[in-house]
Amino acid sequence: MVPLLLLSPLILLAALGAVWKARPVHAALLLALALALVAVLYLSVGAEFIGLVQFMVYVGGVAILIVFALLITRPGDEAAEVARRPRSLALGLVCVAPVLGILLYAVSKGLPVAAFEDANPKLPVQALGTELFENAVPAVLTVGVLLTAVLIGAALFAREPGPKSELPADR
Amino acid sequence: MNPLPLLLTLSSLLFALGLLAVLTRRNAILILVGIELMLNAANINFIAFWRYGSVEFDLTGPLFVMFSIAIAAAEAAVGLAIILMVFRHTRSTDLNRLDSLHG
Amino acid sequence: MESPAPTTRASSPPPAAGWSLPGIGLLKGMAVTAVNMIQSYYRKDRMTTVQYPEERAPISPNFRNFPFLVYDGDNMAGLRCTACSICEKECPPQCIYIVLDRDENGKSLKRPKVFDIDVSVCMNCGICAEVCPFDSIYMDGQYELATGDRFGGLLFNKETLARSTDYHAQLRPLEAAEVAARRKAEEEKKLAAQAAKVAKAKLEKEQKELKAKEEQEKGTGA
Amino acid sequence: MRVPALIALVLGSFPSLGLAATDKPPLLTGESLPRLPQRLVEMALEALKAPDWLVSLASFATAAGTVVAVFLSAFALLSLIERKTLARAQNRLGPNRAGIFGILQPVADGIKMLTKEDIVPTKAEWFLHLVAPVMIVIPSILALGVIPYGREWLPVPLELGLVFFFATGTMTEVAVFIAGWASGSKFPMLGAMRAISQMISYELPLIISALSVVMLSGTLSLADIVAAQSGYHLGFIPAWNILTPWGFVAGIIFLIAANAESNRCPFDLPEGESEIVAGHMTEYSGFKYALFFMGEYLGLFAISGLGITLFLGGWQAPLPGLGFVPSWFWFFGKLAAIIFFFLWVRTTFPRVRVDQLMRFAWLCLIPIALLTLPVAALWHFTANPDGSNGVLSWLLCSAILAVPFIIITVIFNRRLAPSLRTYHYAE
Repeated sequence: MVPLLLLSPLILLAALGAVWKARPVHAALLLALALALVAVLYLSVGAEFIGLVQFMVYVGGVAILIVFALLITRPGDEAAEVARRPRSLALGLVCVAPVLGILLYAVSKGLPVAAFEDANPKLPVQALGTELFENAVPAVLTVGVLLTAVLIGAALFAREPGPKSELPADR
Repeated sequence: MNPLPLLLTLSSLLFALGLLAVLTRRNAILILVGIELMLNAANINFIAFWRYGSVEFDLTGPLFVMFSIAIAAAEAAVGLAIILMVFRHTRSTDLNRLDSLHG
Repeated sequence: MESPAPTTRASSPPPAAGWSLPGIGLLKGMAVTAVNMIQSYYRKDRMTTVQYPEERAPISPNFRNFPFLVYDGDNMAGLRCTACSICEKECPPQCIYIVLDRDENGKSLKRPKVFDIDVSVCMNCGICAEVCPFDSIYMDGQYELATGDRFGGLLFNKETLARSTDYHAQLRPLEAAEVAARRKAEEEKKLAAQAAKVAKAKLEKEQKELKAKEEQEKGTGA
Repeated sequence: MRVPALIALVLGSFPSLGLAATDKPPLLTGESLPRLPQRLVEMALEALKAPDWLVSLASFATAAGTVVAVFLSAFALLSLIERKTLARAQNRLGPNRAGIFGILQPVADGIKMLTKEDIVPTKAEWFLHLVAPVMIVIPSILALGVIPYGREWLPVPLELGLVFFFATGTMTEVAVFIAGWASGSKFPMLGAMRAISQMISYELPLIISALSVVMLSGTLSLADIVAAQSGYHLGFIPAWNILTPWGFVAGIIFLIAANAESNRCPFDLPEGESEIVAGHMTEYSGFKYALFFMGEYLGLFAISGLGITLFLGGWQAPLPGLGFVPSWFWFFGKLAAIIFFFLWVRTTFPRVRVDQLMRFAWLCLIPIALLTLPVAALWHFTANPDGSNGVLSWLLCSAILAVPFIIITVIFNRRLAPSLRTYHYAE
C-alpha cells in the first residue's frame, strides 16, 4: 500500500510532464520515466517478471525508439506549440473530461464487492510459463508471427529508398 | 484497506492523460507517446485486478499484460516506421500538414 | 550484392588462390600481438623506449633548435658578434633585437650592447645562422627550455645565449671543425697580409730613410 | 507513520530482494570470507539489540558495499593492467612512474580526475547533463548484485536474476542517450546515436544466446544455472555449457556481443577517438567523466561475470579434487581470463565500420544465435536417460551448427572475398 501511495503521484506527474512538455525529447524522456515507474509499481505488487519485462520492452525498446524517431525527424516549432496550447488544451479537456468522469464513476460504483485483500501475492513465473506454452499456445504463436512480420515490415518501411524509387515530395 | 480503488483511479487518470496527449499533440511521434500511456493504463488495470481482485490462483491478468506488452512493442515499431516513411515524403511529422487527400 | 568490378592495376598481385576459413586472419593477428607481448619481456631490441629524465636518446648532429652565440676564448669578451644586424633583418618572425655598443664619442665598438632573442617567437628556421658572415650565431641542440615564467623566462639575452667554441665543437663536431679551420685559415691569411703590409711598410720606410740620407748627403755635398 | 517503519515497509514490499539473510555461515572459512563484513555487522547490531529491520537493512547494505568495494578496486587495478598490457603489445613500457611498476597510477588518475574542473557547456541542459553519468553507473552496480560469485557469496539471491540483469542493462541505453542529447553538441549526439543503435543490435544476440542456457537449465535464477553445470563428464571434463556444441556457439556469440555491448574495441565506434572525439562523453570533464569510465568498466565486469555464470560454470572448479580452494577464487580467475581476452582483442583489431557492425549483428550473429535454440532443444531430447549425451547427439548437433559456418566460408571465399581494393585517390 505504501509504495503504491508513493508511486502513484510520481507516475502521474511524469505522465503529466510527458503530455505537457513542449520540447519533444523532454516529453519522450518523461514517458520513459513514467513507464519505468510503472515497472517499479509492478515490482512492488509482486508481479516481478511483468515489471522487469515492462522495463526491458518499454524503457529499453519503445522509449528509445520514440527518442530515436524524434532525432531522425525534424522537430516542430516549439513556440507555435506553446502558442496554440490554450485552445487545443481546452478542446482536449472538453473531450477528455467526460471519459474521465465515466471511468471514475465506474471505479467508485462498480467495484467487485467480495474483493480479496491479497488474491495473488506473488506471480509464479513457472506457472506463467506453463500457462503461456500450454493453454495459450495459439496466442503465443500468433504474437510470434505478428512480431516477425513487424520486424520485416518495419525494416522494409524504414529502408532508405533507392535513388530510382525516390518519389517527388509533394511539398 | 484494499488498494484496488487507488490503482484503478491511477489507471483512469493515466488513460485520461494519454487521451489528452493524443487529442492535443500535433507531432505524430508524441501522439504515439499518448498511445503508450493509454496502453499502460490498461496494463495497470489488468495487474490490479489480478493482484487485488476476487479470483485466486489465476494468471489471466499477467498473461494479458504479456501479450499487451508484445503487441505494444510491435505497434510502436510499425508506427514509427510509418512516421519515418511519412516524414521522408513530406519533411514533417505534423499531422495537420498531412492533408494531401483533403480533396 | 556484387561489388563493382575491381580496377586492378597490372602491377598489383593477383588475388590469393585457394580457400581460406573465415577468422584465420583474426587468429593470425592475435598471434602477432601475443608474440609482441611476450617477447617484450625478454628481447631487448623490442623495447626501444628510453626512460627520459634518467637517460636520453642521443640527438642527431643535424638536430637544431633555438640559436646561440659563439665566443672565442674564455669569456664574453671574445664574442664573435659584431652587431651588424643582418640576422635581425633577416629573421622572419623578427625575434632578434640588437643594439650596437658605442663608446662615449659615438664610435662603434663593433660589439652588441643588447642581443635578445625571444624564443617564444623564434620558429627555429636557422636563417640567422645561414646569413651570419662572422660565424657568430648557430642553432642549438638544447630542448629542455620549459620555464615557469613565460615572458621573462623565454626572452634570452646576450649572457644566456653565449656559448664557448668548445660547446659548439661538442654539439656539432663536423660543422665546428670546418668553421674553425676556415677561421684559422682566414686568420692566417689576415696575419700574413698584415705581416706583408708591415714588411712592406718597413721596406718603404727604409727606402725613404735611405733616400733622405742620400738627399742629405747630396745637400751637404752641394 | 514513523520513518524507519516506512523504510522497512517499502523495502519489505519487494519480497524478492530477500532482505533477511536466512543462512548463517561459519565466520572464518575461505568460502565465507567475502561475507565476513556482512556477518560482523549483523552480529554487532544483534549484540546492540537493534530492531530487525535495521539489522536486515544494514546487512544488505554491507553486502552491497562489499561487492561495490571489490569491483571498484578491480576497476582501479584493471585501468592500470589494461594500459600495461596494451603497452607491452605495442613494445612500450606503460605507466611505471607512480609507485613501483606504476601501481599507484590509478590513485594518481583518481586524484587528477577529482580535482579537475567540472565544466557544464552553456548549451547543455544542466540537470540531464548531471543525471546521465549517475544513470550510467547505477545499472552496472545493480547488475553486479545478482551474480553468484561463490558458493556462499551471492549478494542478492534473485529468482529472476537473468531477467533482472538484462532489464538493468537497458537503462544504460537511456543514460547514453541523455548524455548525448543533454550535452547540446553534435559529437555527443552522433556518439549517442551510434551507441544506442549498437547496443540495441547487440542486445538481441546477447539475450538469444543466453536463452539457450535458460532453456536447458529450466530456470532464470543465476545460482540455479551455476548449480545445473556442476559435476564432471568422464570424471574430469567439467559439465560446463561451453563444452557442449550449442553452448560453444552460444558462448562465442555471447562473448562477441558482450564485447560490443560494453563498447570495447573493435566495436568502440560510439567513442572512437579518431572519429567522434569521445562520443557521448565529449562534453564531460572531471569526476563525471570518471563516472562514465567507471560505469563502462563495471558493466564490463558484470557482463563478463554473466558470461562466466552462463557458460563457464560460474564458480565451479575446472577439475575435480580442487574443492579445498574457495569457490570465489575460481570465479575471479575466470573473470581475469575473460578480461585478459578482451584486452588482447582490443590490442589486436582495428575498429570496424558502422555498416560492418550492423551487418555483422543482424546477418551473422542473430541468425546463428537463433539456430542455437533448436539445437539446444535437440540436445535436450537426444540425451540419455541419465542426462548425458551420446556420440550421435554430439555429431548431430555439431553438424547442424556447422552449417552456418560452412555457408559463411563459402560466401567469404566466393563473393565477399576482398577483391583487390584500389584507392583511387591514393596516387
